[in-house]
Amino acid sequence: MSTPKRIVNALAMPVVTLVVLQTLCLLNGQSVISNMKSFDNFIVYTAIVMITTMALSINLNSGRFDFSLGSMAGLSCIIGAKITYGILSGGNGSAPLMLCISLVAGVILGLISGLTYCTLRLPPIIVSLGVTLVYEGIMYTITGGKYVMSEVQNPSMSGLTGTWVYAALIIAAVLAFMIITFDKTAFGYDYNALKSGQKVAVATGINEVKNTLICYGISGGLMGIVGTLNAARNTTINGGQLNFGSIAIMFTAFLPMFIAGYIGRFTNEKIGFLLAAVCMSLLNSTFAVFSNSVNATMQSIINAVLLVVFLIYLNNNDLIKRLLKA
Amino acid sequence: MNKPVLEMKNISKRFGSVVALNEVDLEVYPGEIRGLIGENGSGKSTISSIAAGMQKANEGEMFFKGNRWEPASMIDALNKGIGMVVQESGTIGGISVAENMFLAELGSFKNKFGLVDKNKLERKADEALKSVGIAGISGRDAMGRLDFQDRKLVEIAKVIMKNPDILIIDETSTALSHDGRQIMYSLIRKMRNDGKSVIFISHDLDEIMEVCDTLTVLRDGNIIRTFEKEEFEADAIRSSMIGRELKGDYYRADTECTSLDEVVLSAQSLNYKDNLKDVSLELHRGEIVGVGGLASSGMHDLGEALFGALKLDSGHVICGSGKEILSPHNAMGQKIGYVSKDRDQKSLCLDASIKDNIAIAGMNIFKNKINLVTSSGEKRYVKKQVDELKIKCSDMDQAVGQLSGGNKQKVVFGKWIGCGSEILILDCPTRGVDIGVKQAMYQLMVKLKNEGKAILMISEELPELIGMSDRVLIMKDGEITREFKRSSTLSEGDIISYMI
Amino acid sequence: MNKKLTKVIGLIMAGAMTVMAGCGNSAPAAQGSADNAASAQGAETTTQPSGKTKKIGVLVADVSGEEALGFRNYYEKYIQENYDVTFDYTDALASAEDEKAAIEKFASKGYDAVISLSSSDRAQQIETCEQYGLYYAIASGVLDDEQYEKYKGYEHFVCQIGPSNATEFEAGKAMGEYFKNQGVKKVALYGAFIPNPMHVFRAAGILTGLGCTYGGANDMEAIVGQIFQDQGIDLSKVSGDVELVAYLQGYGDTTTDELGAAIQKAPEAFLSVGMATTFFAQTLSQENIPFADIDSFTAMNSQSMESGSLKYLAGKYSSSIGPVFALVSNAIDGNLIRNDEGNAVSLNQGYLVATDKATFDEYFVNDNGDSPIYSKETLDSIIGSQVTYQDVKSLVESK
Amino acid sequence: MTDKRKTNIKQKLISLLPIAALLVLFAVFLVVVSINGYRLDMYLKIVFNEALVLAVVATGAIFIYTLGTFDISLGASTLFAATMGVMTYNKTQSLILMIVAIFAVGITASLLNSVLASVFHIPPFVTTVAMMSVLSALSAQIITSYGGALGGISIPSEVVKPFDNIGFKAMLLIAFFAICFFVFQFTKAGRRMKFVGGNPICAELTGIKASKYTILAFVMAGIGIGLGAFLTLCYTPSVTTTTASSIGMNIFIAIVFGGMPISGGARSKIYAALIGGFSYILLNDILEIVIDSSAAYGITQVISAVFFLAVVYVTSMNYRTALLPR
Repeated sequence: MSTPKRIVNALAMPVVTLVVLQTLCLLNGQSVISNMKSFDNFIVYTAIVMITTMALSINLNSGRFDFSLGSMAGLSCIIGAKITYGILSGGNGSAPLMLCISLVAGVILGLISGLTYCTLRLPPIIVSLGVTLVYEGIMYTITGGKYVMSEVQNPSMSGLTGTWVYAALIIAAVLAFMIITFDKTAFGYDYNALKSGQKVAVATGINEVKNTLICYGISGGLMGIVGTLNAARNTTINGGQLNFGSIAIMFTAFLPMFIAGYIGRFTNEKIGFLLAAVCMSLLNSTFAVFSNSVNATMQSIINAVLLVVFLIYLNNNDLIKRLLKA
Repeated sequence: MNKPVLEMKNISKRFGSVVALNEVDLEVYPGEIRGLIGENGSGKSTISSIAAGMQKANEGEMFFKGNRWEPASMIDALNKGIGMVVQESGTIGGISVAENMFLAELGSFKNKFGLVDKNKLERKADEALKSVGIAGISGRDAMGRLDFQDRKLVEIAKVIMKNPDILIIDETSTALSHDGRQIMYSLIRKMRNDGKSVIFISHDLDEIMEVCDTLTVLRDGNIIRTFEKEEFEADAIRSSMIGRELKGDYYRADTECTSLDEVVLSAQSLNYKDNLKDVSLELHRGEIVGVGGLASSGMHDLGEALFGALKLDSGHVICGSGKEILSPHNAMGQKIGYVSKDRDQKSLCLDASIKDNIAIAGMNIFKNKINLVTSSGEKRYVKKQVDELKIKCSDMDQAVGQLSGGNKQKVVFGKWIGCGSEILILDCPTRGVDIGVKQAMYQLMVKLKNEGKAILMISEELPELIGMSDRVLIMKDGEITREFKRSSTLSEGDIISYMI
Repeated sequence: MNKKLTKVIGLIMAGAMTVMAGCGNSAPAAQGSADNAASAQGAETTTQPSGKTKKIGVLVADVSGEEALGFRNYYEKYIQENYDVTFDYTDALASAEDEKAAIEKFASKGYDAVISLSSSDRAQQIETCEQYGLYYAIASGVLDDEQYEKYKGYEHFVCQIGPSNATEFEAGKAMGEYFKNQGVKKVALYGAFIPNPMHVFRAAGILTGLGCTYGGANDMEAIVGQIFQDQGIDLSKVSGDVELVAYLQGYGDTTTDELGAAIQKAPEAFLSVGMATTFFAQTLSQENIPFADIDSFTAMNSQSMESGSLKYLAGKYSSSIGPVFALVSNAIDGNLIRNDEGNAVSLNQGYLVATDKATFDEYFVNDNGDSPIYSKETLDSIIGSQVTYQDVKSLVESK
Repeated sequence: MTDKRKTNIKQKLISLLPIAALLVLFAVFLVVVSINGYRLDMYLKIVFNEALVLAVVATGAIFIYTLGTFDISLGASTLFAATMGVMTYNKTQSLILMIVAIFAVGITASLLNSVLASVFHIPPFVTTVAMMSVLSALSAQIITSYGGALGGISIPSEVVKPFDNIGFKAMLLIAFFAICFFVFQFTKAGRRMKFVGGNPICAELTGIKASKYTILAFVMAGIGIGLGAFLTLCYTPSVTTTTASSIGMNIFIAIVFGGMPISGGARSKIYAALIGGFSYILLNDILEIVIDSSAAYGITQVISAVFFLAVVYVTSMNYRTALLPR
């Protein structure tokens, strides 16, 4: 496939999404993104979706199902919020400090999760069930099951998501980090080798445990960022998510992950994540436009239906292509 | 001779309670091509993979060029002078050829920013491929796009480019065509000429006798005997491999082409992608039809197609009753059994017990009056197969994954014979099976033929095709190019030219 | 094998560590309550009416809301210190099954009574308590009339004391009127957890107070009925002088975006039927949008009032659940008070409104620390074997 | 040979471990309850009621897990079935029709999953994610629309009162378990499902139609859902939006706790859900009694998760590989 054709193919998805949704909104007399405020929201949400999807994909691509993403996001940003508040009491620089601490906490939580997996050598899905419960439990214990509010309600935090600039910087930084780490470093090459040929790669001498730990660490760190962004956006963190209350966040990442997989056929997979997140964020902005007529129930039904429809298209598209080729 | 380049002393290796190697000593000298031969599970792959750093011995010590030899991994061993081309695929499909060749050592391609220099990587790979004499493959290519033979060649290049002192080749030639083999043989000769050593592992006695200077026979984790070139003699080697004289016939005793008239299965103009082109054949009651060719000839697809497991582009598979076979479900209904070449992936459920694996196809036979599957009926049914086929196991609840290759294959046979299959499609039935079991399989096939069953045997080994078949069909590029009738004068030389 | 052993030991150690960590974490809490107990003993050594410590289970669905926290503090800190009683709070109960299981556990632990702040299935709660002989009282919200009629004769159903639905409606209406009189033209409305009845009545009240009609109707019954039907408020059905520019409800993934969308429509005030401080105070004060809420007098709301973003608060004080305790306590001691018809007590509590810091502080400070509105002295007047329905009624209605 | 036999005996012993865990937990439970002077008879009843619905739905779900896939919509399906049951009763005043409706809806919802999966070639897991959102959203819509001021919908408690006794429920549980056991152990279908889970390719080449058994498995799960929904209604005759919400993920825990690998296949055990479900509930109740503080819900969850991982670790001791499992 030629480069221009690739670009066209890669951009097709977000462009079509934009056109369809914009048309819908115009019929309602509005625009998907009508002013600066909604643009800010759009970029922030894009960042959240993109990073969550990346965190999910890192392990899922290697066949490791991780239910603990949501609990890592929650716990890491609660730790970040508590420590930051302890140091700055909500003063200037709270947001960047919290972002850093949550990131580090996320990495550590990810590493613990990965270490548990590598030590127990149980199927990752089972380990992640246990880890999720543990992290939720710790979260509950720290917060007493309450919303964390005063720690994250300060001008610095609301500044973080109050403008598109920081979210855009975060997107750029994460994207650059992911592309460099997974496409350019020896770790990334080893990751790809392990992903498609675990047995051979291990026999040849790639250190699987080390590679896996790094994956979990990165995934956790990304969720730390997501947690902070969500905390700033929602102005609260829910500390009382016992009994798998935290896993919902990963389900929202499925649709963008499949979209990213599709776009990734034509371009770098990580760019695919960004473009998929843009699609999801456009949809989200549209929901905001229609918030008076489309309630949360409808939204979740629409999301679910889109997921199924897209997968039907994706899987049967392959089938059709295969039939045509023959 | 001079000092050995590799000394292995008192090497023991256990997998759980299974002793794979029992205090084995092995010495390899410079300029020597050493063959390792033995039945499955004899320990030949284990000992060579220990030398190559793929796994660690429980006991014993090794010396390489006079120094203690403790490789950390395969790549470590390779960099220090011992490289191995492994039996199963040693390459990864999802990444490029260059990445495969430098797997686990991409750290050495870092540029000044600490990132992997892709151009340098691909350049190095291209150079290495060229120097080994492999044309038509570039380091940039996606490994997944290459066929099996090219993958194997990449693997060989990967080892050779490190210029190892000892090259270990484990069961590789079966994957290679004539050309591929020539590349490999010339590399082996070059190694010898350079004063380096080769450890060559193969099931193919003829090949190993031709290639090697010395030949070490292993059995049950022990070294039985080492033959020098002048002592090479097929029967002696065989009997030391199995630890007894082979009694009775190896292949079929008769040389007549015999079968009944009744056609039990016919293929009519089968087309499937590029792999099957207008293939037609007939299989008769009491007949063994052999299908030979290169791995890529389409013959393996033919096996699946006859069993209804492929969605054909056109053509029909009709069985004796006149019914068309459209799915494996249909095929089973018509008493057809299929033994896949890819035994572990396609013919067995490794986690499941011997009992489960054999019983799964025969439930209609041992079910009770009200259609229920009872444990007693099942046990009786399975025990019969285990006894008749002499499957070696602790009990029938043992997981199939724990069995040796030969016994696994017996389980597959038991599954299909037990349920009363009248037609057996056997794809490489003796692949990875040791001589003792092989002989038993051949005798079983003769017995089945005499009972009036029809067998279609697909094989990459010409001797067994010639030795067993009433008719041999040769395939090339998806077409049947020639048919040979059974005769005492039929030789490999007659056939090979139609394959390549 | 040895390796496996090491791992098992490691696991056990890890388990032990968690337990220890857990203890470490709960230790300060335990210490705290010990302190409390000590100070309680110091302050109060006289009143120990019956020998046995009363055990009361509290059903809660919300463990994090401002109001819920206030209630909890009052019971666990104040009442527990001053009376010989222990309160056992449940975890956040998610469903009717959870409520029933919790009651059964209270029963098998030999508890005396259950006070309910959880409303998944109140009928079920009453029936279960009746079955196990536990006294039962409702401290937040009230049964709807039909249910009250059905259960009022149950022997163990002690009382329900709280704002009636009509009171909820009036509270909303007062808020609406306040803003209408301020000359506000464009407002946004947060319906909290509609179709939670409490929130529906408040929302209907706000609409009425703003002088709006809903689907052409302007009386409580009709508006409430339609809101239940619509599962929320349909902006297209609202008409009146004051424009309702945005409406949102619930709290979830999309709330932040909905709030953003609402803010973009530049409302002059953001009216909420509950929980606004918890969820939106930060954003609203950032955007300089004044807001109003029906909540309770707590520190968090005090901050918002001080910063000037919270303009109007209709609230319950945290000690408003004091009389419920008093009645339950009496019932346990054998004085089961019934109303004039001989049924379970059902009393209405009103809201206090603060529109400036001074008023707010008056209620807030009054209800905090050592002298809550329902202080020990006040409660003691309705605790005892001689207390009658009239005593309780007049006290509750006076506050 | 004797060594192999030893290994086999050891394996058998380890496979009995989940049962041992259940017995130990039960003993500890008895001790803990009596030490605290709580009423044992009532507490036993509570445990039974708590574990019952979980065990029933999870036992039905074993068939799905056996096939090597999993379903996270089971909690939502149970909610939806119960919702439709209540609606039916309130429309028709007929207990029979209500029961018919519950089972019909349970089976249909479950079937829809399998049909989407097998007709459109979507991984069953993804369809269940979508199904979960749709069913819970639909139920919420129905419950809040009709529940109005009560916040939930209900049938008169007299209707199901006769069924709310341990004897009847235990009978239903035993009957359902017996049916499942029978199908699993004594029919060709049961055997084939295990085989499909163990190696789907080999199963296909043994003439087993995987799609047929996928559908059958989901039907069995559907029956479990129906029964679970009915039992939920017997316990509390009302349905709120959160009814059955806790069982969704606990099914995973129950099945794994009961000693079955999450990947299904040959080592699937029909009794895993029953054992695991009761063990898990006992464990949680023990911890709840021992750590008797309402601030401790987080800690309780952490300990129970660690215990869960430890038991699963020991049970799967025999199946370690050099590679990290996926």
